[in-house]
Amino acid sequence: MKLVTAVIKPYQLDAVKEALHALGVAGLTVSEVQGYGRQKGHTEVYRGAEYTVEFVPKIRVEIVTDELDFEKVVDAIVTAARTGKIGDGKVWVTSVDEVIRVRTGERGLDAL
Amino acid sequence: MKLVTAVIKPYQLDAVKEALHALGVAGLTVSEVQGYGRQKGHTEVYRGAEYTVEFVPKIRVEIVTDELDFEKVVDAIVTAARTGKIGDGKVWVTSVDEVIRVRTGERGLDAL
Amino acid sequence: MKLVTAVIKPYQLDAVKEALHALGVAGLTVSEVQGYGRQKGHTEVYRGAEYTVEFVPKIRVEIVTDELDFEKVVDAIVTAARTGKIGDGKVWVTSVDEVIRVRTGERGLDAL
Amino acid sequence: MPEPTPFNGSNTAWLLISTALVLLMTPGLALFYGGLNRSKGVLNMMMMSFSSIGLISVMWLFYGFSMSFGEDTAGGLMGKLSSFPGTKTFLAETDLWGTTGIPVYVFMTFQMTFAVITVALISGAISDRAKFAGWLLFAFGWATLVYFPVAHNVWGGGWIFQQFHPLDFAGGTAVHINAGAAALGVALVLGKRIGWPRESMKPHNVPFVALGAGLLWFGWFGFNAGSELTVDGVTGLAFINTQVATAAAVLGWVLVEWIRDRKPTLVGASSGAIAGLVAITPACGFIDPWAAVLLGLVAGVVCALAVSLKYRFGFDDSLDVVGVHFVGGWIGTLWLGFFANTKANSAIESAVGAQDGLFFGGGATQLGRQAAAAAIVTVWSFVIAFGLAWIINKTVGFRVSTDAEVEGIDITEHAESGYDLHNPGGGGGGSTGAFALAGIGGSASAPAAQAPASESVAG
Amino acid sequence: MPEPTPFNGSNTAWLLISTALVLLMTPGLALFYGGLNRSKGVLNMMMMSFSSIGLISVMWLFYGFSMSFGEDTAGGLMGKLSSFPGTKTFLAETDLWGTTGIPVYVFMTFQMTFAVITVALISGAISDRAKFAGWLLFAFGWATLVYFPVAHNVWGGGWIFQQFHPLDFAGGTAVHINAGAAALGVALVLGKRIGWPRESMKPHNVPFVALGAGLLWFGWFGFNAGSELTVDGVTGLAFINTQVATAAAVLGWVLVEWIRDRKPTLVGASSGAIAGLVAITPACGFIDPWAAVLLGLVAGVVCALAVSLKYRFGFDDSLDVVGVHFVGGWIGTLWLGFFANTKANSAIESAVGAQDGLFFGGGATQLGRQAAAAAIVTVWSFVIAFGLAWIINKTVGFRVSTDAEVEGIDITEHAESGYDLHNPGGGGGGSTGAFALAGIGGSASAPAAQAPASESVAG
Amino acid sequence: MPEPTPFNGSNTAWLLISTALVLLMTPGLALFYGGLNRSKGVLNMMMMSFSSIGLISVMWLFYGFSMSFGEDTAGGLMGKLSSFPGTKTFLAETDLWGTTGIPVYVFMTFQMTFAVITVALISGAISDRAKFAGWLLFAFGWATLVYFPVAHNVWGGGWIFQQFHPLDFAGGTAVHINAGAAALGVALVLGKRIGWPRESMKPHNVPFVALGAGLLWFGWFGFNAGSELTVDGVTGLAFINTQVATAAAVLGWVLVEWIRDRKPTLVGASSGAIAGLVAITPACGFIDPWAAVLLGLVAGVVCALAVSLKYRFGFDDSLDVVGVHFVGGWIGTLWLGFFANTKANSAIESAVGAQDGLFFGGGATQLGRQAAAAAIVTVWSFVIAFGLAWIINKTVGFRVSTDAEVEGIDITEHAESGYDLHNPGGGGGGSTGAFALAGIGGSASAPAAQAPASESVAG
Ligand SMILES: Nc1ncnc2c1ncn2[C@@H]1O[C@H](COP(=O)(O)OP(=O)(O)O)[C@@H](O)[C@H]1O
Ligand SMILES: Nc1ncnc2c1ncn2[C@@H]1O[C@H](COP(=O)(O)OP(=O)(O)O)[C@@H](O)[C@H]1O
Ligand SMILES: Nc1ncnc2c1ncn2[C@@H]1O[C@H](COP(=O)(O)OP(=O)(O)O)[C@@H](O)[C@H]1O
Repeated sequence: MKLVTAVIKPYQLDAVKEALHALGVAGLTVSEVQGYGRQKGHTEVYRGAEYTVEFVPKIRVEIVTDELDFEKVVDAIVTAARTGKIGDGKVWVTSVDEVIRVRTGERGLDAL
Repeated sequence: MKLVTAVIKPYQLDAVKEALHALGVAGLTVSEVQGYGRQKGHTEVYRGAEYTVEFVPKIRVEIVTDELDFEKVVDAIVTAARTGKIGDGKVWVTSVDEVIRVRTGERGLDAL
Repeated sequence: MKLVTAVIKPYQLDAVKEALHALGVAGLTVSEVQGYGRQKGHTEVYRGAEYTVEFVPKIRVEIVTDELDFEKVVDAIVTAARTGKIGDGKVWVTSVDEVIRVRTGERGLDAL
Repeated sequence: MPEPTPFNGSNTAWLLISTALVLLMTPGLALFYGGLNRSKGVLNMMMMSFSSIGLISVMWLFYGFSMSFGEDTAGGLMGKLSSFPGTKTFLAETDLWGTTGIPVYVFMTFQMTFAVITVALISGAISDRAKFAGWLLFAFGWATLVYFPVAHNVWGGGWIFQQFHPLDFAGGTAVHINAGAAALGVALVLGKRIGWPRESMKPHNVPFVALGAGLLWFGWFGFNAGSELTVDGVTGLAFINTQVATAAAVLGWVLVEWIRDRKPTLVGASSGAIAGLVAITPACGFIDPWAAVLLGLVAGVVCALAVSLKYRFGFDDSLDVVGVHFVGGWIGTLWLGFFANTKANSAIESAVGAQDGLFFGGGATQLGRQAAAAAIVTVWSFVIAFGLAWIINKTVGFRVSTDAEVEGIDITEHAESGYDLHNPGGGGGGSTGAFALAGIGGSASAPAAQAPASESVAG
Repeated sequence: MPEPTPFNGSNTAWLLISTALVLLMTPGLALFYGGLNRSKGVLNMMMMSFSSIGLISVMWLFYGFSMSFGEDTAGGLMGKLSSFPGTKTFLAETDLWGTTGIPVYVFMTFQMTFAVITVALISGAISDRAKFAGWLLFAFGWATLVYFPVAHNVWGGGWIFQQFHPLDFAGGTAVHINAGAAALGVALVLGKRIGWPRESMKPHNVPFVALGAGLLWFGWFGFNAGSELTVDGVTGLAFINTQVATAAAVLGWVLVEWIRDRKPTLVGASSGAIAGLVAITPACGFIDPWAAVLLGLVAGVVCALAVSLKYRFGFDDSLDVVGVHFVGGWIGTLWLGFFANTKANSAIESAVGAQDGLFFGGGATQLGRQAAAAAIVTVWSFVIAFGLAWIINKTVGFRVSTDAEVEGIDITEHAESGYDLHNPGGGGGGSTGAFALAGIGGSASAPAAQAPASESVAG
Repeated sequence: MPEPTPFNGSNTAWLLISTALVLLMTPGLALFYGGLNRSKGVLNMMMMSFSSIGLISVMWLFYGFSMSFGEDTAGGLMGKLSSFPGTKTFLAETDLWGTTGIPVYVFMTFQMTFAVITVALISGAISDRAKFAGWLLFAFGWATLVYFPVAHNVWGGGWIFQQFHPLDFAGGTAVHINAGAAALGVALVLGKRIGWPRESMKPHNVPFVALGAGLLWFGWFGFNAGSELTVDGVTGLAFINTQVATAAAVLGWVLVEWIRDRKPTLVGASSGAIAGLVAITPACGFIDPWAAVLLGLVAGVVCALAVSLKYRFGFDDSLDVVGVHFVGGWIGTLWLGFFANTKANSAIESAVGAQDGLFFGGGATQLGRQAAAAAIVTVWSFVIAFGLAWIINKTVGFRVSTDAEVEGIDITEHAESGYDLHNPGGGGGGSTGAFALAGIGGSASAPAAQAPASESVAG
């Protein structure tokens, strides 16, 4: 089993969700994060003082999926999340030893 | 070492915490996430327009634990988090290469 | 490739960011979490009732880095995040199978 | 009603602005209660106040005012409905209220705002669990069966007034004891919130609590000093007493917290202000400023202790309507039995037919009368409130389902939620949070769907 | 102007406080609009209101008041600029307004606050996408070309007044229809927000919406009852009508939601209040209370339905200025054609030269006049607003870039963001969120850099 | 004091409402300051304002009013304590203030609210780091040793008044310069916040800042126009000047931001409003409207620049009390030396014994007097504030520990936190955040523990 983690631009989430839906991905978990990288933040002023905000709001999407599909999932995300501008984000994949559905206790693929 | 990640219903967190406490789990880290899956969100209205909110608030619990105990941890979580209703969540387990306690620099089991 | 995850005290984030910058880490992702462990929370009162707040605000830092550098990254974080007081946090390392830069589709080291 | 006197411009101007001030108190209360509540029920909490403004105002125009201030009927238990029919217009030169020189409509609106907030006060006891339809039924019934007649009995020259000549300058008995007793009744019927008292149910927005208290304080000057109806020395007395008693009550409440909890809180300071305002309400025009300071101090201290009673007795008076309004109302009402002073305000004897308090040589008579009137109102309000709530609960249902309560009443009863500033400050960095930017607040439905593309000149 | 009458203290006191009340309405509106808006544009929304206060007040002093209330010129289309030059001082005993006994400056300031809020009202239609510089230009131009002259035509005894003798007690035509028509024009020019109507653009802070509505309601008493200028029976009538019509409108709007959406909302209750206040504005001093209740109910129901029109026709009137102010203004204006009643207020005939409404034996004459006046103002305002916006957009530019709109207008136009309480309650636990504690809200620049270490006695 | 005149209804009504308006300013200030502050100290910030209301009001009743407005003593440095003992009652027909026809208690309460807010203003300089006990001691000491006597010197006919006949209509010297100088003193003693100025310490809730500014603006009409005490032409002048000067100041401040930072901000607009209100305060009843506009513009521009001084000199005047109140107060005070105009208000000469300003043929005399009076108050206030703070810090301690400051003063000093709307909008989706739903805001203690199960009729 694999865990696909994607850090994307907030505005792209809708597109990514659609793409995964099309792939038949049953579920996913998202959370808010702040990114730091090539994409620079912005500047704010407060009574004459300037502040540079280095962190950029991003959305982290996590999907547990099986060995075979994960490449499809990755491609779907990368395509849907791409705007071509700096800051589009990263996707990384890690191995999952086991996954359980709390409601039923089912394990492995049945839990997805 | 293993990392047990659980996405559960917010209201179940207390129960899960108690269960883990009983197991002697020394620490854990929680964060807020939004889930998407079989459980549907809800509908809101604003001046005659209806909005379907697909994402459901969930809590993510992360516990780093050792090879041997992790099954106990998983079972404790699954039992405590279960309400039997759709949306109870998922638990997944990944392998951890190394863990360090910042304060002391201790590594491995001593770091937990 | 490795994923280094660190749970640290919020006030130490600046120091950690500097340290990683010095190491030439190109990017990272942070998120807000609540920690539970040896460090106890605090107490609040509301109209005569006392509430013990067990969870402590922490920052989670995630860095995807390559096999070779990750030890340096870990050390840098541990050193920068340390205050010597209980609650300094944990750092753990997991293996990453693949990483992709959304904007370009580059994979592996080039994606960082 | 007494014979008419000529129209008086400054009295009228003062009562007009006082009316606006009292009207503002209900949104202020909504904010105060809303902030004290958990975030998942803030809208329902505020909605109960806003709906009172809507419902009670209309009821008042059509029959409430007549029931409260019409000519005696039913042995003084209420006023004649035919006295001021809402369909008739009162704009003649001679349509002035008593000897004040104020148009009837101005007095009618002033009193309207009192009816509105008294009902709204009750809602604080039943946060996060009351069906909105149930609340509206309750508001309608309680106002009709309790507030309107009680106001007649205390202020409209009704039975209680004739029997006991109680002193109640601006509503210690008619408003606060009345609402507090009702709050207890309905809270008992609805029962405790799930998880109470084990779980933390802390205020979700303390600045709102403080701002709400500030707006209430501001509006209360209209409530108290306005109740003199005319502009004169007593108006000034009522005004300064309101200010100093409230200030002292803030100190009193904070002091208790400091000693008991080792920490003075802003919620405490705000609550102390309300306690002081409540306690001075019946007394503001009848006692000396130094006695007002003392009263405020006592009210602040006692109410700070009283709000813990609900834990001892195990009733979930969620936002402490009983501990603050019921207890504070009683303190102020009895205080007059000790400190009422005809030298400060001769109307005590001339208009109300009451007497000096115990400490001013009047003996215990007035104290007894105050207690009697307050006790009658307490029972009257509690019994009917409890009965009404019980019937509503057994019929249309008054309490929401457990699932609804866990998910949050704002979503389940009102299909909306208080805030959508998800992760404001996006990492303290100031930009709005990722989720908000992601616009995943759901996607619009039908109305949107049927919307054809419109030409945008700018696009 | 009519011959002067002696200074009147209570009239002046009443108009002074009424002026303060109306001034408060604009910050109240800023809060109402700000709360209805998405969090990423709340500051821009509020900034449009605050800038109106700044800009319009100064314009009013120097030439706006003269254009609106100066002697007829240009055939009554506007007032003479030389009538009240801002550089001249009007403090003589005799510098009183008409027969009110009120100093000119007091009346001037009272009317100033009307001009301010009328302009601010428009901003609700163009949230999240208007360049701030464009807004200022628009405000300047529209006030000069539309509001000032229209006010003269409706209230200053100008051409429309002479032609149609329309009844507009406090501004249904001059303020709400006027602002609503302008809102439609500028919204059409600016086009839709990105993602509208597909995406959810729900209010980000509903308690703000409710508090804003509460402050508006409070201030509106000055707006409506103050418009009588003097203190008398009609002032009381205008006051009670404002209260009961608004209350009824709350019920009306909530009722529609309950039936249509099965859920009554706080945003609905707040919007209903505004709809009621808008509708009663032109009528408050000219109809009976029972007719006011009816008017409020109708306005609440109709406006609740009208706000969906934008989806059908596909124009993004973001915060429903058209659905509430334009529609509500028309309802109240026409209502007078049916319910205006000289028995309630003889000034209808004596001062305005208007007639009883259809239901009071006056025939359809007044109804026609009301419609004519409202129609002229609608066209006048819409055409100029559309033209002005179009020119501004083609020249300096009125709409922000797509990237800026996506990132959020607060950041891109104002370099600030509404909130930095990232994860308040840190896990419900109360401490401030990790990011806020981390102080990663950016690091200060230059000014900080050049700061030498200061000695701290405490340090 | 002058011989009594008969009671005056409209003057009294106006001063009563003005008093309520000024009282509202302190909660407004709490919101303004609270919003400007970081979220982890918002409650402490507001608590400092609310505690001033509580503490100073009571002090004022018992001896403050006598010290400020009692008969001269100590060579005019203060008033006799025996003049208006708090235990005596002043309700006789003849207990009117001077020639105003206003009851003593009304004037006493009006001035009470001035004392309250002046003390509260200081708190903005020491956010996030002052022990609450230390603050209370400071408030008590500074009010007694500085505000009360200074008010006597400037308004109570005391020594400074006799020496210099300074013009200060509503408190440029007595309130704003006074509070600003004290703020500098206490800020120097307490030292900088940890991380200042390197770290971002941006406002945590800008809508609160704007709303606070709006409430202050509203209340300020009572502060300024109320200071005429009576209702007449000058009241109207003070009112319009307050409005137009403030409006111009908003434009001025925003203009500076636009040019310097290329971005106009809402915090800037709000700050500009305060700067304008401060500057017009001493001048509002003594200059012409066009001069008021000019004054506002200047104040807006200068204060916008002045708030950067703290970075240059390295003192942490956290919320810019010095940059806005001290600087703005001086501007308005000196402005009178140039623009004071007896034609606008003859009282300048008749009542104050002052002269026309430089530009009105009065020469430099008045300018010198204004400067002298302001300078004396500056030194008086700064020296005592610095000394008091220093002593408090060395004895009971005035600054919190470093750990406490890092964790957040709300938690450590008040055991509460501003917000518990953790992740409001749950992913923009509207439901309350997961943590809030999880109810992990801690579990209740003792009181809860001892609570027996109560019967719930509904359960
Ligand atoms: N090494 C890394 N580890 C974890 N997250 C990273 C890393 N590098 C970048 N990110 C995340 O990816 C986001 C986009 O990266 P950035 O360098 O800004 O643009 P791009 O990926 O297009 O070059 C960052 O905001 C951050 O959240
Ligand atoms: N494939 C997945 N990857 C990551 N998280 C998932 C996945 N499927 C479900 N989840 C998470 O689990 C939660 C519950 O899943 P859901 O399908 O709604 O109910 P159930 O698990 O009872 O069938 C979701 O809200 C989501 O947060
Ligand atoms: N087993 C664990 N799994 C995941 N996170 C943990 C674990 N133990 C501790 N943590 C995190 O580390 C933080 C610090 O741990 P704590 O025991 O309080 O202090 P220390 O690490 O200095 O002993 C906790 O707040 C929690 O977020």
